[in-house]
Amino acid sequence: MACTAETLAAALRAAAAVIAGHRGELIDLDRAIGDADHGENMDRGFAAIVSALDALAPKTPETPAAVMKLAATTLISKVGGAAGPLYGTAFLRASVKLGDAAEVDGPLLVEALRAALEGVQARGKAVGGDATMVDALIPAVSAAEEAAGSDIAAILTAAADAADKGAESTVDLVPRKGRASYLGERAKGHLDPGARSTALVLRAFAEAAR
Amino acid sequence: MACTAETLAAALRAAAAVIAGHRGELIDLDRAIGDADHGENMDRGFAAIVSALDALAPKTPETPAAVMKLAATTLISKVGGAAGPLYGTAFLRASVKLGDAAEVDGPLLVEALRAALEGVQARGKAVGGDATMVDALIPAVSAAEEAAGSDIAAILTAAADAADKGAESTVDLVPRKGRASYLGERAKGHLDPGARSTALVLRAFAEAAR
Amino acid sequence: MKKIINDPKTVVAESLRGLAVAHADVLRVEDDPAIVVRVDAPVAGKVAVISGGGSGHEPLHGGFVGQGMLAAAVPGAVFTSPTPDAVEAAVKATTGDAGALLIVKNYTGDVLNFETAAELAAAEGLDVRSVVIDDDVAVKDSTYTAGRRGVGGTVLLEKITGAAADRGDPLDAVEALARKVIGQVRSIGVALTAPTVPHAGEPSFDLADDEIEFGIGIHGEPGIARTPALSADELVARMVEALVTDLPFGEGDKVLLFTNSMGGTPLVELYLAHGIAERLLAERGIVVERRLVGPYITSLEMQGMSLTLLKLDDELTELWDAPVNTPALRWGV
Amino acid sequence: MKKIINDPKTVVAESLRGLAVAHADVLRVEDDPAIVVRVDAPVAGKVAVISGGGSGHEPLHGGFVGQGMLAAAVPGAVFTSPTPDAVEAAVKATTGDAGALLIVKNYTGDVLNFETAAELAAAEGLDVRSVVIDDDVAVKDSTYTAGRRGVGGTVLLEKITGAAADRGDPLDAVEALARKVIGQVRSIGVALTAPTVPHAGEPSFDLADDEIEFGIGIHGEPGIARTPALSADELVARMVEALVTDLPFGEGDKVLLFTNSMGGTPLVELYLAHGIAERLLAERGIVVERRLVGPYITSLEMQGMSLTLLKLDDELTELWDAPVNTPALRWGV
Ligand SMILES: Nc1ncnc2c1ncn2[C@@H]1O[C@H](COP(=O)(O)OP(=O)(O)O)[C@@H](O)[C@H]1O
Ligand SMILES: Nc1ncnc2c1ncn2[C@@H]1O[C@H](COP(=O)(O)OP(=O)(O)O)[C@@H](O)[C@H]1O
Ligand SMILES: [Mg+2]
Ligand SMILES: [Mg+2]
Ligand SMILES: [Mg+2]
Ligand SMILES: [Mg+2]
Repeated sequence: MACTAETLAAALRAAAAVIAGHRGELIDLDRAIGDADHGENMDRGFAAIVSALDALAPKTPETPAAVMKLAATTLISKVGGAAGPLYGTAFLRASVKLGDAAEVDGPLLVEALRAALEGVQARGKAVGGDATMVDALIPAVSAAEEAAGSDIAAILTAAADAADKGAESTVDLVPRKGRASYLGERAKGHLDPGARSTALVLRAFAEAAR
Repeated sequence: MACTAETLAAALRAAAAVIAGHRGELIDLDRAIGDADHGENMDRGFAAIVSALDALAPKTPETPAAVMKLAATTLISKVGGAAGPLYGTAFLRASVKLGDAAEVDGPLLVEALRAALEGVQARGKAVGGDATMVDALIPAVSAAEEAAGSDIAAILTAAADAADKGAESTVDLVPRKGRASYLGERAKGHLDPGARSTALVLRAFAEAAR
Repeated sequence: MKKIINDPKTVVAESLRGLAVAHADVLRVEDDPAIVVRVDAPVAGKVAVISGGGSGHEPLHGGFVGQGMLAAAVPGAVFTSPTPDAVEAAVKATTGDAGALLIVKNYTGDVLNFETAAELAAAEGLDVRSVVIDDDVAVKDSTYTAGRRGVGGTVLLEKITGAAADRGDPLDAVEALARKVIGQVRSIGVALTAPTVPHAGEPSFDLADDEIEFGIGIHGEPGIARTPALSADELVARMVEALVTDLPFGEGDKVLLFTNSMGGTPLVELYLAHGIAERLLAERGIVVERRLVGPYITSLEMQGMSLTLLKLDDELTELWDAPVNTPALRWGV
Repeated sequence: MKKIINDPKTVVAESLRGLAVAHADVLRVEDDPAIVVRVDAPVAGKVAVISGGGSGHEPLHGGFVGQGMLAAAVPGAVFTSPTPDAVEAAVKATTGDAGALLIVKNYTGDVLNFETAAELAAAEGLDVRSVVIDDDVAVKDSTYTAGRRGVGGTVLLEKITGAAADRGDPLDAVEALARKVIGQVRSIGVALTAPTVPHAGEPSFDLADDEIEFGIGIHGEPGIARTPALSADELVARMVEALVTDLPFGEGDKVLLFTNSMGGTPLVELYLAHGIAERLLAERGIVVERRLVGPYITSLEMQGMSLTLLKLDDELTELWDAPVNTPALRWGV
């Protein structure tokens, strides 16, 4: 099954529900090594995406790229903090990559994921091992690239599985970007909230694609 | 045994030690229904009396009245709060009553105690039943008057015993003077800190007189 | 207890040292007895407005010493009224022929100690008057209590009488003005947490996480009622109700609204509460013409707030607006 | 969690309403996106100094809007940097031909959001520069971290650049001045308790009754080290040591000493700490020429304090002394 504007919108709504359900968990993760707002920020942003989609309903933006762009600009203008510009850039770069395709197939999806990762890294300057969302995204994109021949659901499932593992890996890292970096060694033993939310969003997309 | 300037000074030192030992208890009593300073205030004042006596040592003021006056002015200038002026007035009135006697006998002691009570009431306008130090002093003075024929130790012991009971009686009262009065019914069930300190001082005097 | 202190016994003295060095342009601190005095005192021909009380309510009173407000402040130990000799020292350091007005908050200790000090000063030939401020509507009338407490209204009283003194009003006029202000100012406070007195080392009362104390003073004494935590809307509505029905304040009245933090309540909450109070007063047709928002009369680190309403007229407004140059209030200079 | 709020989601918006009504003579608040703007903005021919960041640090930044300081402040959600469109709105509301200087505290979120906003504004033909303040010596250098945080120095930077803008300095000069201030200001903070973010509902960290966090920021993140509680003398000595060895500050240097409460620390403790810091600096031959003491950059109700040292010269001193008329800082007017 390929991904249309409608299915992408549905996936975003699904992601919003998942983020809302994990709002408290993400706040707690951020409370331990940051400033206790990541769950609130993400929830505010994704709820705003749902509102933006609702405002257009019963219409949906015409292309998957237009849906992604709507999500990106909503995140940029509603989330704030570090997560807002980083997620916003990821979504924006993905949307650019999607071009005017009416449907997203496996290879295009993989390209969009790669673009998202590059966007986050261009903006935030984090590399793998810095204990950020990048540690969820890098393995996710690699896994997606390996699964590029499969269908969208399989690609996203592979990405989500890898993102989960990547997020887990941040527990043992000393953060070098973002707020957690101020804690140095003291941040060890904690899951990075942005890596966790990245894994959650990818999982929600994968589930929605089934 | 009659009471000289020296024995009075010794009694004041004994009272200072007792107050220091009950500092925490008096703070806790005041914390419950007041502002948590009565133990600190009394301790500061009585410690200052000891310092004032030390500063004169090896001399002692010539008469019991002079010792009392030194204590009174020290309390007035070191205690503050409600207790400072009230205790200060009590001691001052007692000192005036002692006149130029070289020794205090039973009847004079009883008169001095009565003068102290009258001083507190003139200054603080509290009557019996208002749940203040007056509720320890009134029965103490009555008991002293009944025991007026006995020796000083017996008079003070009778006064201290009565003061203890009087202090206890404040537990069931609704305070109408001082800070505890702001609490109204909520102050019921609590011992008044000033009544307790009054009983402690009288007990220390009684013990010192033995 | 965690505090930035060395020793509970030296907290006030050490703190005054910091105040003195931080504001040497405005005030100086004298030791033993400790008093805070305008740097240019005594100011010839002008009434000295003097106040004081237990410490732990900062910036009250030391932070209000300076041109256009207090000539001197007399800080006692934490939550303990100062002794008469300290008050007397403050009077002597600041009072000339124009005399002095003592502003006394209505607590037994303050009243007794200031009374004695006033007698001592009078005995030295100084013209000293006292007024007792008792603006706290939470306290029942004085047949049953020591009388209403002096709380938030004190700040406004000190500013307004200080301004009158500064413009050269004679003592009779400053005293009359003080009585007028006292007659038309009312306050009410609430606490969300208890303060910890340094020498006590433990919080002054225990509140569950879903309880607040309504009708609290500024000394960590429990309030008139312990109630379940309320939304800001409900809480402020109750406070405003208690205030306006007391004086009463009514439609068309011009007022100064003073929204005060008890110390530990952050400004983000305080402004939120202030906004609600303004709205509720507007709904009643009461016109807020001046306002003061911030931690000005506190109870150590206690979380909570108080609202104070002062009925204004042209004279009071003019005196409120007059220049003031103190550590905690400064404008027009 | 006990707070004077209605709903965690509306705290900032409701608080801004209170700020607006309390200080209508100085500022106004615009909604959606929320910005705080000088009442007389845009001021023709003058650079607009603009700052912003997460809320919960009040009076920073909204309390510093007004003549001689900020043209606008952009408040985000509690502890969350504002979004680019909000910053852009503040720029548009205040910026004329003289351009704007954005003061950005060094946090990933602030830097990224303000960067985007600056690009958006530049695209509209406005001359907008940004400076990033990173004065917190507790943070290791940026190979290992997001770089030093912007903390107490921000207040001084906003005052000084605001004064330069007010006297008509061109944007190049205001920007250069900002970089100079950033180059010679350093801060260090400690926490005795944790703040509670309204939407989180629980304290940001747990500290035992005998522990403090040394090297804390202003967002409730734990510090660089948890240490046993210290006496004020020891605590302040460690803080001063961390500061003076960093820039370094040395004998004969003239400085502004800013002793800041993190919100919940009462003034009695803050002045005590300030006095110690003054003494320790004097012992090192460092000359404190100006000081600021109070809660100016806070972390909600967190107990704790920070010290900030700014090396002064005649120009900076003059700009510090220049008139300012904002809710939280006011003199010379
Ligand atoms: N430079 C960066 N590059 C990539 N991700 C980052 C960077 N800085 C922070 N992050 C991510 O952002 C997350 C924090 O987001 P959030 O809490 O919403 O913002 P803030 O840190 O401003 O409070 C971190 O957990 C981390 O994954
Ligand atoms: N009007 C009064 N008459 C007699 N005793 C009083 C009066 N007011 C207060 N007291 C006594 O003073 C005690 C409190 O003293 P203290 O705590 O030292 O002063 P403060 O109340 O000023 O903090 C009360 O427990 C009470 O016994
Ligand atoms: Mg965060
Ligand atoms: Mg007491
Ligand atoms: Mg007291
Ligand atoms: Mg944040």
